[in-house]
Amino acid sequence: WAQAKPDKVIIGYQVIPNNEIIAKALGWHEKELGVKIDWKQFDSGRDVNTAMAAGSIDIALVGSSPAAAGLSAGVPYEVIWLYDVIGDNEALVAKKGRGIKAVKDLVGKKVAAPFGSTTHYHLLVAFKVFGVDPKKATILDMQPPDMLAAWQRGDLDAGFVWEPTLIKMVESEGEVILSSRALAEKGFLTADVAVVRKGFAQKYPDLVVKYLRTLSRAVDLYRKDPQEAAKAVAKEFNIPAAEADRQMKTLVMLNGKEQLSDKYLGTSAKRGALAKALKDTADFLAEQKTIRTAATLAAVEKAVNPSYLEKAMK
Amino acid sequence: MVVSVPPTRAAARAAPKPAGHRRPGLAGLRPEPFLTALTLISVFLVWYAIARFRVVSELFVPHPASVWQAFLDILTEGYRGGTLLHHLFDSLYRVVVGFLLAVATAVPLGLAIGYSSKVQAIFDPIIEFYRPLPPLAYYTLLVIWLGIENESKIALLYLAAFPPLSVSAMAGVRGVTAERIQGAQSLGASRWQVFRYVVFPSCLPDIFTGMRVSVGFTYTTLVAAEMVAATSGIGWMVLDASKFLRSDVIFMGNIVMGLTGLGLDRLIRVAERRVVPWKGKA
Amino acid sequence: MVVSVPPTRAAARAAPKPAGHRRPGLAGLRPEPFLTALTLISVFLVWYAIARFRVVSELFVPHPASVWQAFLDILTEGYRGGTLLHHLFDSLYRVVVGFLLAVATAVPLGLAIGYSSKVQAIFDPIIEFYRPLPPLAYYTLLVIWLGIENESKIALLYLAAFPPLSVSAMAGVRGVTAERIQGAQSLGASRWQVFRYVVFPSCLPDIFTGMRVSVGFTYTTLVAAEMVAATSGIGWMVLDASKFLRSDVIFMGNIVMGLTGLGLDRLIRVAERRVVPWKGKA
Amino acid sequence: MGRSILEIDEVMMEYPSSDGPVTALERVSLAIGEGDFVCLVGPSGCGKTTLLRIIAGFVLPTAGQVRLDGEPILGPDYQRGVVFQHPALYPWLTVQANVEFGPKMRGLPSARRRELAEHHLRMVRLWDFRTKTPYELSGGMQQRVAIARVLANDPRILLMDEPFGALDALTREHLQEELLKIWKATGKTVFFITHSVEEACYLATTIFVMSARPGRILASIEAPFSRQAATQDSRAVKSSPEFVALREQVLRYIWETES
Amino acid sequence: MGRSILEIDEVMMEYPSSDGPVTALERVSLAIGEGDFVCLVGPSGCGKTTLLRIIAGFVLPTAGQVRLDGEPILGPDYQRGVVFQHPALYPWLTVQANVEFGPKMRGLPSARRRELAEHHLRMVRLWDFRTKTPYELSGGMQQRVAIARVLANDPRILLMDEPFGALDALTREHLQEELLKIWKATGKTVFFITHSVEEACYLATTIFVMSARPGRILASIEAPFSRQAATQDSRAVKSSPEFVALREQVLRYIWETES
Ligand SMILES: Nc1ncnc2c1ncn2[C@@H]1O[C@H](COP(=O)(O)OP(=O)(O)OP(=O)(O)O)[C@@H](O)[C@H]1O
Ligand SMILES: Nc1ncnc2c1ncn2[C@@H]1O[C@H](COP(=O)(O)OP(=O)(O)OP(=O)(O)O)[C@@H](O)[C@H]1O
Ligand SMILES: [Mg+2]
Ligand SMILES: [Mg+2]
Repeated sequence: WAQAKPDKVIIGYQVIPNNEIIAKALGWHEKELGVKIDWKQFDSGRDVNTAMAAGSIDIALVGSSPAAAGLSAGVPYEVIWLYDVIGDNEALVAKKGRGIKAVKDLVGKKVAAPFGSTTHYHLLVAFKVFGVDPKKATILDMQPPDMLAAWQRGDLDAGFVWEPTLIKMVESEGEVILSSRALAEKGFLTADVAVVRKGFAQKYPDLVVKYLRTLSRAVDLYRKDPQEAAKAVAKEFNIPAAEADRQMKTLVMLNGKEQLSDKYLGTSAKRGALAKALKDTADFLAEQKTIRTAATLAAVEKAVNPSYLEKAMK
Repeated sequence: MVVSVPPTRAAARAAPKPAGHRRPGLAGLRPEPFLTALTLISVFLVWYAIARFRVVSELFVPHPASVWQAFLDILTEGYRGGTLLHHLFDSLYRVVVGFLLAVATAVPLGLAIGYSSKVQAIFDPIIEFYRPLPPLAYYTLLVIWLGIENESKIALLYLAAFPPLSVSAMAGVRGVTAERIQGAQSLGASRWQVFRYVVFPSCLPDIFTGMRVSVGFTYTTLVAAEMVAATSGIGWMVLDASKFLRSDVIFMGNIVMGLTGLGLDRLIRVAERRVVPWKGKA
Repeated sequence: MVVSVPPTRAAARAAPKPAGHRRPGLAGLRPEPFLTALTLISVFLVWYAIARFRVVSELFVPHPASVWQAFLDILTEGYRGGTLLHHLFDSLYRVVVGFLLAVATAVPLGLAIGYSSKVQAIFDPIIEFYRPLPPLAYYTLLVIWLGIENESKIALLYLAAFPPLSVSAMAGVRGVTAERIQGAQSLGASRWQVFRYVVFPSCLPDIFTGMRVSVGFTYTTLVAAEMVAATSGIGWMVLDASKFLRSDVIFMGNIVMGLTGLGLDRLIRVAERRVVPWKGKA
Repeated sequence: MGRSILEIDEVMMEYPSSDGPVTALERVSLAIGEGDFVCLVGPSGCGKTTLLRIIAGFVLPTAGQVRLDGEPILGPDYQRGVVFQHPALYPWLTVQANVEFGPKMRGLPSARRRELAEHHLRMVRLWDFRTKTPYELSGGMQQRVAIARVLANDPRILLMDEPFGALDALTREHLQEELLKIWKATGKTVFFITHSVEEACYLATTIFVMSARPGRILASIEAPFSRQAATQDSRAVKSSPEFVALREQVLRYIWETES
Repeated sequence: MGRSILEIDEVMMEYPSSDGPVTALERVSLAIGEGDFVCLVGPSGCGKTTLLRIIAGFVLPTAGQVRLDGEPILGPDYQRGVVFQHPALYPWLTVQANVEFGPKMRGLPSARRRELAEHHLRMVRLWDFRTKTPYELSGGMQQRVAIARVLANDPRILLMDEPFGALDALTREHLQEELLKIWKATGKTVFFITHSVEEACYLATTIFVMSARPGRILASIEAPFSRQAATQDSRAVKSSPEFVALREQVLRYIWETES
């Protein structure tokens, strides 16, 4: 175990109300790690991958889709934690009155999703699962705010999107026809995972362990006192506490013990379902010709590293 | 506020009036300030009407009152960890540093390209090639090389500020009359001196035009520059607010950006009037 | 390729040589084309060396060979539903339409603003205000008003193309000498005729400079414009590829954009030489 | 002197400058009759061009007024054609198009315009250069185009600022005679700045002598020669004793100015 | 004529233009001796300015060569100072800074520059205007600044294109005398274009008469007056019968040119 401490730890986060934000809002990380933390906000997994490859950040949140793309492209990081499993906070919404009740009705319609994101992956998975040729629909690349604008004009028939845009679209003549939770149950897991830069993890493994311990504590706090957690998040994001609470309820958050199970990270001895899910995602992207080649299962299993969490949970 | 004013009051008083131009209207009042006010009021009324009669959703066009409220809130309480002035200062710092670095390099290079066909042959291909590249398309490379701190952001703004300056400086050199150059040569000026003492001042009006275009352009790149790994800056604030669909903050941020951009532009116009008083006279 | 050429061959032959300037070197060969070639080769070699010795990861600087391969693939098989030419054509269509619309409106308006303090008082606040606004900050509004088809994309490009044109035209007007205008007035030209027949042609050199800056600027906005709801276009292709870390496609797309942007710029330079042969002469 | 057409009334002109205003004209008053040929002479920098610019309507005087037919002059007008000290031709137009500029602005049909351009370009002997652009002409040629341009526009009053200054003796004499011919045939009023006293004596009906800066009118001298029958040879006129006497008289005024 | 310093050898000049090249000079040959005062006269547009520009080194002739001390001229040089037909002053510099421009370029210390500027601005009687900018001056004043600017730079050869064209008679006479004084004191070589035959006869040691376009040298006439003792009054010189005879001789050549 290396003992030296870095000047600061640089953590890349995204605006998702999960355990990391709870702990961040309460100042737990700084206290636990004992070093200065430089918080960097990212908007997309693409930028996280770039920053990771550039060695500019140490730990970051990234969606499972960009993580699969990053691992396939050889970005030097390891997956060490599941911030949240995407549940009802990402869903496919259809405009009422356009005769769309299920995925098969999307033939000939305009569907939007932010490309490269977890919802984009799930949209394509949905087409496959329900046996629809994606070429028969028009799939548009849009960021959530633009999607909402187009939605209100009536330009779109459906969109696969996350909060808070999701609720706004539902409120404006929208109807959820499929959620990520449903697809996860079918074995197509999407999640927000923690990645740590290999160089950093090797040099300061104890900091990584402490970081994960904090996150697990945040999950426990959320279970025990959701109001307290929501208040913290609300302050952090400048949104009402009720809204924070509502959004947090759509996420599935797991504590450290739970994550070490087969269904998620697994153990050093045997990797869990997350590795498989990342591999599936990578294969799927390769099939779509959006990435050149998918990482092998062995490589993905190697990159999913539960050893830090195991230490943290001891 | 937009009407051009002569350099000094004294001069204005004594300046010969160009005849046949705008004669003072009723009671000697000039109509321009009223027209400007009229424009501003119309824009505001249209906005107000849109918000009042909910032509489009509050999600996209907020009520002026909410924008004002957002302004007050963020001015005093801040937005996610920084007050408005703090965000504004961070952004202005990036813009101004990037712009000044560009002025210090693009103008000399543009002049040199216009002046020497050899320099042109060397640098023109590079500049002309990168010029049309969208910042978003190469920002990734900057992040890799310069990291996610201010360096990459300033570099992006620098690259945005560069082309208008070099193009204008180059065009300025092309427009210098042969007589001015030949006159200096016959007075013993070396090639370098001709450049320094004749070509450069002759190009100043063009350089100022380029600076005005450039500073606006730099500003428009601000949001892109603050898209990656920023936690401060007015561009970041707008972008962040759009994720939370806070249209009041978006509007407020845009107005602040518009006004500060306008302020920078005015500064350059004022500088131009002081530095190039001969414009349009010779 | 970048060196300025005289209007016609015949003229070039007969043109009086400016003395004391570049005398032909060895065997009468001019050095400029070699310098340009040297630059291009150096850039390529640096690239090659970076890729060859893996100075930075293949993730960001791909090998020239992979880029070439991506080019061939996409040229023949296409990228996600369209061939390279199809993407390129879609983008060029948007850029050119946006740019031409801007030329048709920004130039007259810029001239009018420079010419009439009343017009300036009305329009300047609006233009000056929106000029520094980042497209990304107001694109959502365009989507609301114009939808997700080409209209909003072209509108964004139009708005990007506008300011350099109007600023240059305006600066051009300010630079017209009083004698030219007074001469026309004494010959019976009305205010409008002075504008049409004297101010406008006098400003052409500035307008061309503005066009060069503007077309580059428009191009740089392409990625932003194709960020929303696009499924085609070279900007979209680059953005899409960047989401999946396809650095070969990113590089290829950037090179194609750079080259076509350069092509548009050359077109304007050629037009300038034909339209404003008197530049630098009077 | 005919009915007075131009009245310059206590005109004063100050230019602003960093070290206080410069007085270019100090209370200048004079009247010009319809059909007069007025020549203005005076030392370099005395305010001749300034006075012409005020009459042209390019600037308003700091004080005083200029009236045309009793109406104050508030701006330029095609009835007052101007030949500048330095020709301000339009480089984007050919020589012919430059000459046709005025008639075009006034909406004359193109056949008529061409006719006017041809007539006046032949008069200044530049018809062969009609397709050239101004920067392809020599200094004197440019000045001749500027003269043709104004004459082709047939203004009621001609304001000319050293129009023949850049011309060789022969071309100058030729154009002096052409100008006299036009003046006699049309009865135009001419306001003509020159630094050649001989030219002034030959062309003018009235010569005004201005003092050095700040400009004032020192003397107004009547000259008979331009009104004489055109049958007489110009060279003979200029060597006549009356002419030489007038020239000496004007020169004496100017010498006085200097001291 | 001293040792020949400038040799113009079969120089031809064609300007390109859309309708075929225009021949401005056709095989012009002449030699100028060290210390000569050469005046060039000829009709407007005959190629005088073109020849001066070739000597200045601004353009290379289409054919032929100009040699200075036996070396071909390949570019401009401060030893050949130029006064342009239209003054090309720098509007961003004050009058004084314009005059100091040449000395500054040649690295003279600032005290010396100021001295030179003061001397020459006083000579053209514009010292009071030293802080003004060129566009605040009248046409003739600008021309005088241009003359001062070149003289302050003390070139070996003076190339002057109608330098006194925009000046009134008195200022002109004053500057003619100043120029002669400088020429006599320093032994400079002067190449002087003028359209005033009288001026040419008064100033020149050799007068070259050029034909109308395409320009050729028609005649070269020696003139004695400028070499005469400066004690004599200029007005007396100009009215002497010898002077009048020379003037008539030159004029005759020019008349021949025209026909
Ligand atoms: N840049 C140019 N391009 C084309 N033709 C030109 C150019 N400069 C001069 N010329 C032509 O060359 C001829 C000689 O011109 P130049 O200026 O030498 O005459 P000049 O003797 O100085 O006349 P002036 O006494 O009127 O100044 C003219 O016919 C003119 O049209
Ligand atoms: N734009 C200006 N700004 C300031 N001062 C000026 C301006 N124009 C002229 N002057 C000053 O006004 C005075 C008169 O100038 P003007 O041009 O009328 O003289 P002029 O009699 O035409 O002389 P010239 O015979 O040399 O052309 C000069 O002292 C000059 O310095
Ligand atoms: Mg004058
Ligand atoms: Mg000439």
